[in-house]
Amino acid sequence: MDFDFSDDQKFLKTEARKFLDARCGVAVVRGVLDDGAKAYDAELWKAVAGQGWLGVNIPEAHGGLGLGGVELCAIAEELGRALAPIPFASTVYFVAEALMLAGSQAQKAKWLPKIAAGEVIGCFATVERPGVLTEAQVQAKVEGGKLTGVKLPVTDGDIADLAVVLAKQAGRGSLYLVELAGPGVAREVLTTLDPTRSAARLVFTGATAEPLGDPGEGMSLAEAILDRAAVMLAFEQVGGADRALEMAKEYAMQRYAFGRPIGSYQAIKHKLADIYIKNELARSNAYYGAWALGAGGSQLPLAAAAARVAACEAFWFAAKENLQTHGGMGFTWDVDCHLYYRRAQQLGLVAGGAKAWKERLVSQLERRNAA
Amino acid sequence: MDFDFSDDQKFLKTEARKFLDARCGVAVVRGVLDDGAKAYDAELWKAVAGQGWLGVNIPEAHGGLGLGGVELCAIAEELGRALAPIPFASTVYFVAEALMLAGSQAQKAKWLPKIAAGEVIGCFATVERPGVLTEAQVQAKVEGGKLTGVKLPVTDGDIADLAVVLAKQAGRGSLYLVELAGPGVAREVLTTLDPTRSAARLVFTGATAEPLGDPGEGMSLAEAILDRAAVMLAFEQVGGADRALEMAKEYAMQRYAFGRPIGSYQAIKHKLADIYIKNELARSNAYYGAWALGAGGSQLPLAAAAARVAACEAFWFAAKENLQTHGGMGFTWDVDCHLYYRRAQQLGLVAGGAKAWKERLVSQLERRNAA
Amino acid sequence: MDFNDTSEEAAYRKEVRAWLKANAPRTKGARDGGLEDPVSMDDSRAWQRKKAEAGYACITWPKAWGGGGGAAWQSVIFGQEEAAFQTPANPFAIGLGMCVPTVMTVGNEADKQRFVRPAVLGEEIWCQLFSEPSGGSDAAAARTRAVKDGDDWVINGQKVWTSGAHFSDFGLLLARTDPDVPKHKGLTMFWIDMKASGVEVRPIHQMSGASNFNEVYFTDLRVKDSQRVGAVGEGWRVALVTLMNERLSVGGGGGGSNYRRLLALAGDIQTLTGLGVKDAALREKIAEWYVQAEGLKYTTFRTMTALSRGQTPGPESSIGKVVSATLMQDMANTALELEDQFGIISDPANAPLAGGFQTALMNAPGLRIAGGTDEILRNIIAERVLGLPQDVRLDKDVAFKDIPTGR
Amino acid sequence: MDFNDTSEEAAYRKEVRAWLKANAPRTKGARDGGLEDPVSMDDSRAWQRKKAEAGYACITWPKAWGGGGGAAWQSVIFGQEEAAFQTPANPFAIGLGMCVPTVMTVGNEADKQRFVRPAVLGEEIWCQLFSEPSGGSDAAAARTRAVKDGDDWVINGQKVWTSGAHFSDFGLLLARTDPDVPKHKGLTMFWIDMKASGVEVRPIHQMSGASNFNEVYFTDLRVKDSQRVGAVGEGWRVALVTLMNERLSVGGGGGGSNYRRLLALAGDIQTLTGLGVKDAALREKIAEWYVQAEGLKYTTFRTMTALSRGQTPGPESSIGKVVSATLMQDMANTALELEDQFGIISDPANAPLAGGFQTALMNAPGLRIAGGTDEILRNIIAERVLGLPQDVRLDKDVAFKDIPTGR
Repeated sequence: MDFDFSDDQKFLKTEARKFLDARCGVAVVRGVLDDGAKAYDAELWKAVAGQGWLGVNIPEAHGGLGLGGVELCAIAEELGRALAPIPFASTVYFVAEALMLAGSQAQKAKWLPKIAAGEVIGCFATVERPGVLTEAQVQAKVEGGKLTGVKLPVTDGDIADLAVVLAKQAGRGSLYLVELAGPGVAREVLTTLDPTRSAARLVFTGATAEPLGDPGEGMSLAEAILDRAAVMLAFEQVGGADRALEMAKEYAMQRYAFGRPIGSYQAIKHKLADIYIKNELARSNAYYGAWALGAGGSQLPLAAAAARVAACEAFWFAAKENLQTHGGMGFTWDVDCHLYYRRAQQLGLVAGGAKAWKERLVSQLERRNAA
Repeated sequence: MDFDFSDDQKFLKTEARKFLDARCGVAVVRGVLDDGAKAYDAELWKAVAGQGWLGVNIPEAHGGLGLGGVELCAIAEELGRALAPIPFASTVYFVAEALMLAGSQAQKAKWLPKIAAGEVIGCFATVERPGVLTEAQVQAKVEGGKLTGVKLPVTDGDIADLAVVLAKQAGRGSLYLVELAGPGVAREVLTTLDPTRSAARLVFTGATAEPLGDPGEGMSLAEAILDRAAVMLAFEQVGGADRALEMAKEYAMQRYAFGRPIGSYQAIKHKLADIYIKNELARSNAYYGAWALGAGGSQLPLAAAAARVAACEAFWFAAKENLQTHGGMGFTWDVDCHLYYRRAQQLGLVAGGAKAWKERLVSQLERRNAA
Repeated sequence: MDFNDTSEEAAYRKEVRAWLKANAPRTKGARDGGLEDPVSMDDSRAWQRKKAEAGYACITWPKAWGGGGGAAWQSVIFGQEEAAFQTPANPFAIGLGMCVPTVMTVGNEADKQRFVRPAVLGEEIWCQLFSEPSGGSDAAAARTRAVKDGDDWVINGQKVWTSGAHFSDFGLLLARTDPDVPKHKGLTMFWIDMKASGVEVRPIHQMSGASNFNEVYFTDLRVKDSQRVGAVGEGWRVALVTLMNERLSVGGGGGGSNYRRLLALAGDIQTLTGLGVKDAALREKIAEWYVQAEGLKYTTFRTMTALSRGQTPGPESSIGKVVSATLMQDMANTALELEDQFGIISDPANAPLAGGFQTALMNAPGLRIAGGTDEILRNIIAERVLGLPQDVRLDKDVAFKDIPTGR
Repeated sequence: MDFNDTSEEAAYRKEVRAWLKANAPRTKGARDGGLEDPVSMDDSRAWQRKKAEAGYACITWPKAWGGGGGAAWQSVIFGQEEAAFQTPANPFAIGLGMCVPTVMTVGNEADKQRFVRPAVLGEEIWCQLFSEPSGGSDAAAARTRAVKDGDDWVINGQKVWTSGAHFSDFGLLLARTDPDVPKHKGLTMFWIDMKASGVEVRPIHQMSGASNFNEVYFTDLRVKDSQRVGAVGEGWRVALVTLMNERLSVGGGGGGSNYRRLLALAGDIQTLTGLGVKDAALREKIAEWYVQAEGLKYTTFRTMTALSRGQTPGPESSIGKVVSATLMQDMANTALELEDQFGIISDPANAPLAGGFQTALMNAPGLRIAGGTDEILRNIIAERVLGLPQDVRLDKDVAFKDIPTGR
């Protein structure tokens, strides 16, 4: 039994926090929020690449540090806490993991070193319309190696170099690698609830598409990628939720009403206790997800669903009740509460909403019980 | 717009409260709770009959007062508040209403005067197994005027003289009147969560059954009866929820902790405010149900569902949080909190649980939107 | 229990409906335009004057003051009927709902003569200057100082959360005239000219992008002693008159977020197990929200019934905002979960139902706070409706300047 | 992140499992029998002695006192393994978990020599006499009086919520020795002989029908000054030692109510739209409860990891009961709603799953209250874990007899 980060992992996490405290203060986040033309903070992205974080879970043979999924989770928690406005999740949790899961040797050799070095930004393009991702939803198709169709929203689709796209070939969902600088690709930036993370509509009109993984396996590969990403995103959510609780606590200690700190009133105390409870439940479920990620066994789908359901609930609750604790200041633009409120939605939706994950969780539970 | 009880109805309600304060104190309720052999309080039942309440909504031609459904609702609220341990709902909301809805002139003439006079106790026997009442669930059947089958739980089935039974004839659900004193009827008392209201298993082995309403219309008649009963039960629930709130408030004012009344702490204040909010929402929905009852139009199914959903939520919440407000005393046998906790479950289940009524509500909403 | 109008009500409703049909500028501007829309100000003034001249503005006020000389139930019926028409934004609500009634109750004869009629006619607009940065839920903690200087008072300080300050002509200002006595005793009320030098209005940028509120700064603002509303030191009692009116006027309102729209959305969206509208989890939530929303609606009918019967409405009207604000936030969040990844898109051109649920999600936090937070409203229900004892107060019997502020 | 045992843990677990296999009385009595079952008392004592002799009772206590001389992680592993066997009810938990450790920390040498070993061996049972009718959540409000009379103390008063009082040999009693000083300063701790005259035990009839608790009355109970545990007036500090141990030992436990049983129930029951187990509303609730229940389980693994690493567990262990009690109540209510009309039947012979959810519904209110109410536990999390300021206290700097009690 060793159910916590190891000392080395804790050191990595502490260093990551120091680094982000210095390089990713709220001014950096607001720099992206307030500048409509700025999709991410390029300087931070470069610095993060310089730290080697993009390759934490990429084998050394492919230019990464080869540390592992748990180390990536440790970093994810800190990125979530800092609301880092960079395409980390798209590039690392989705595209790099997709390549490691399904890529050919040649594909891995071509792309992973570039990802680890920060030379390539990735995006994961699956959905096309409102509602959960199902194979039936997919209209995009590939014929003769050319992709036609529309994907939205695609997180970081406006800035990505490389997309993993779910499309149909001969009626069966398959994954493809598409270089977005090539011909037959048009992009349009979307207005979203969280301007600190960009999203786009991608329109493909005969773009060159290279199969990733076995044809016809696209949907199950996409689900496997989502399982892995869900765990890493859960750590980002836990990090964000923890910071929201800290903000609420700091404000409740220094804000006075009727002659005493609002943190001495039970309405605020119990609200913050409830945030704490949800955060700890989310953290414990995320830890289990991290273990399942490393253990590589059949536990992952259930563990990932539990991590995601708990994390979505925790961050949303922490974000909205932190804002509420701030009272009138909370809903002003200048106070940071809404940054967490926005990011809670972004992280809560980017790998599919909690509602769908609850259904996935119970399906997995039934499968386990039947086994 | 006149969305409240009228002055006459308020007078009736005030008189009912006075009467029940005098005749149905908690000692009467506990008399039934503590005596396993006592299914109801026969003395109170007689007194209630003497008040004419059993016939409030029965036409004068059939021995009732012919006042109306709203007047019955006013009395129901007071009965719920007093936790009256009598077979009022079974006899009046279910059987008398069933007779008025579907009975032949002869059936009405035979039974309604006896019900109004308190000479006959009724029961409504529909379900046979766990889960919602559906036509498919019904195994009981009538052949050649003889009923065979098992019904449970049947509220007041152990003490009733007359049952309205849902059974199948030629595969189609139909309602029947069955005199329980006749041959072919066996009864067994069931242990339930609320011993202040009795319930039984009824076993029919060739009991004489007389059709009530058109054959094959049993299921839709049962639903129409449930709609009417749901509104009246909602008033019982609102009455119970109001009393639970009062109990919580009284205790919170007189109980001191750490040198001041617990009612001065926000945890208790906000809990009681939440009970109040739910109670008022339930009351408003119940009023609308009472209006729909009288208006007799197509609004009733939706109005009844809304009244029931709001009332189930309000009474359950008030009952459990009143108990919680009482702390350690709350879960002792000697303090009355558990009487309301039990009755909240009894009323919340007797006409089917809130879950099923939520589905009925939305179905009705869709029907209305489509119209 | 009757939803139908009495004959008297029906007659009034018929008259109102006919008048509205003939007079309401139904093609101009949307009712949802918001206070800050400058384009509609002329339309707003014109509509207000038209109503006033017909006796439909301030229906319950005496005719002598420009009102309609009518009953409360008439006011409710007019409001119901007017809601069916597209009318301009209403920038007069705070003045006519709170400030001017305070002047009418507490002010001197000259002020009443001067201010009431122009306000009814829509010629002059008022704002309410109570809240301060350090005060929050505690309006009596006002620190804005008014210091006597000869016959005048000199005012310095800052107010916040002031709706409509940028287009208001006058403001009702709560100021501290004596910091050496307990909090509630050292306050005095004034009316001020919002266009005077010494008054600076700065809009507050909200998280939703809108600016419905302002900060207002006072720098050596000089007001005459005749601008005092009520006696020196009586400011809190005067404020209570204003706030009492506020509680009656703050309504519910779910914005772009209601169960009908959610049903419509769910009819178009797939879940993992089928069409959204067939999903039991969503259906149960819709049922729960339906009984809340309808419960609030029927509760206002109970209030209206009390008014029609000439009674004072019961405390049940206090539950509106605390229910509807959370309902709006929960429903919006559920709608976005149903939209799944697509839910993040807020652009009306791409988002389902023109992004109504996304807008609701961003507006809901403000609704849970403005006009009394969820927590303060529950305190009010517990104390004023249920009669539970006040929390321990450390700010009651000490000089205002000695109340702990944490600074 | 590793769920697997270290080699050291694995070795210990193997040893424990072998010993349990050879020694656990697996066919006797159900573990759920409850404290009050007199039939199992002999079995309980025998099992405790067997464990003590093998070093598996009080594993972390020194061998010199009859303990196992082991580490905290060994204690956790033994508990996990023992849970897999059918062992007799454990009436020693309160004594060994709270009372005797207090004697070991605060008591005099003679008391330690006298009491520790017999308690470890299961020969003597202890109960804790802190709560009083007027005290509730406030243990320091004890009114039971101890008055000095020569070399003795004479005790009068009443305790309540005393688990196991009727079969206990000794009790740890918190009494007021000075009502003229502030609340926390006038208390003194004693051990008492529960069989002495002057002690009367009356069972409390709970709403569930069970009697897990007692009232204990003291009438001129005479105890020697040598029965004092700690100094006169130091009772609250001694009580804190006991309560600290209580917080570590109060666990979660959902009883007959868990998501596996709910899934099983739902597989047998029809809703209006199909089989219960296919109902999205129920499935989403199961998912939410699953992450709560698993979250609590993994949180205990985090605690165990800290113990294994020789660290002090973090504050996360404080969330157990507040989550599990409400979970139990909500789940039971949902199960009954699913059973619909049938849900009212509580008779195990007729109710689905032997009425487990009905039992849970009646036990849940007690779980939300006993050992700290939901409200008190949230206070504790807010103050001790998050460091938020205490509420205003009116009972701190006044003589105990002058604290308002409302009487």
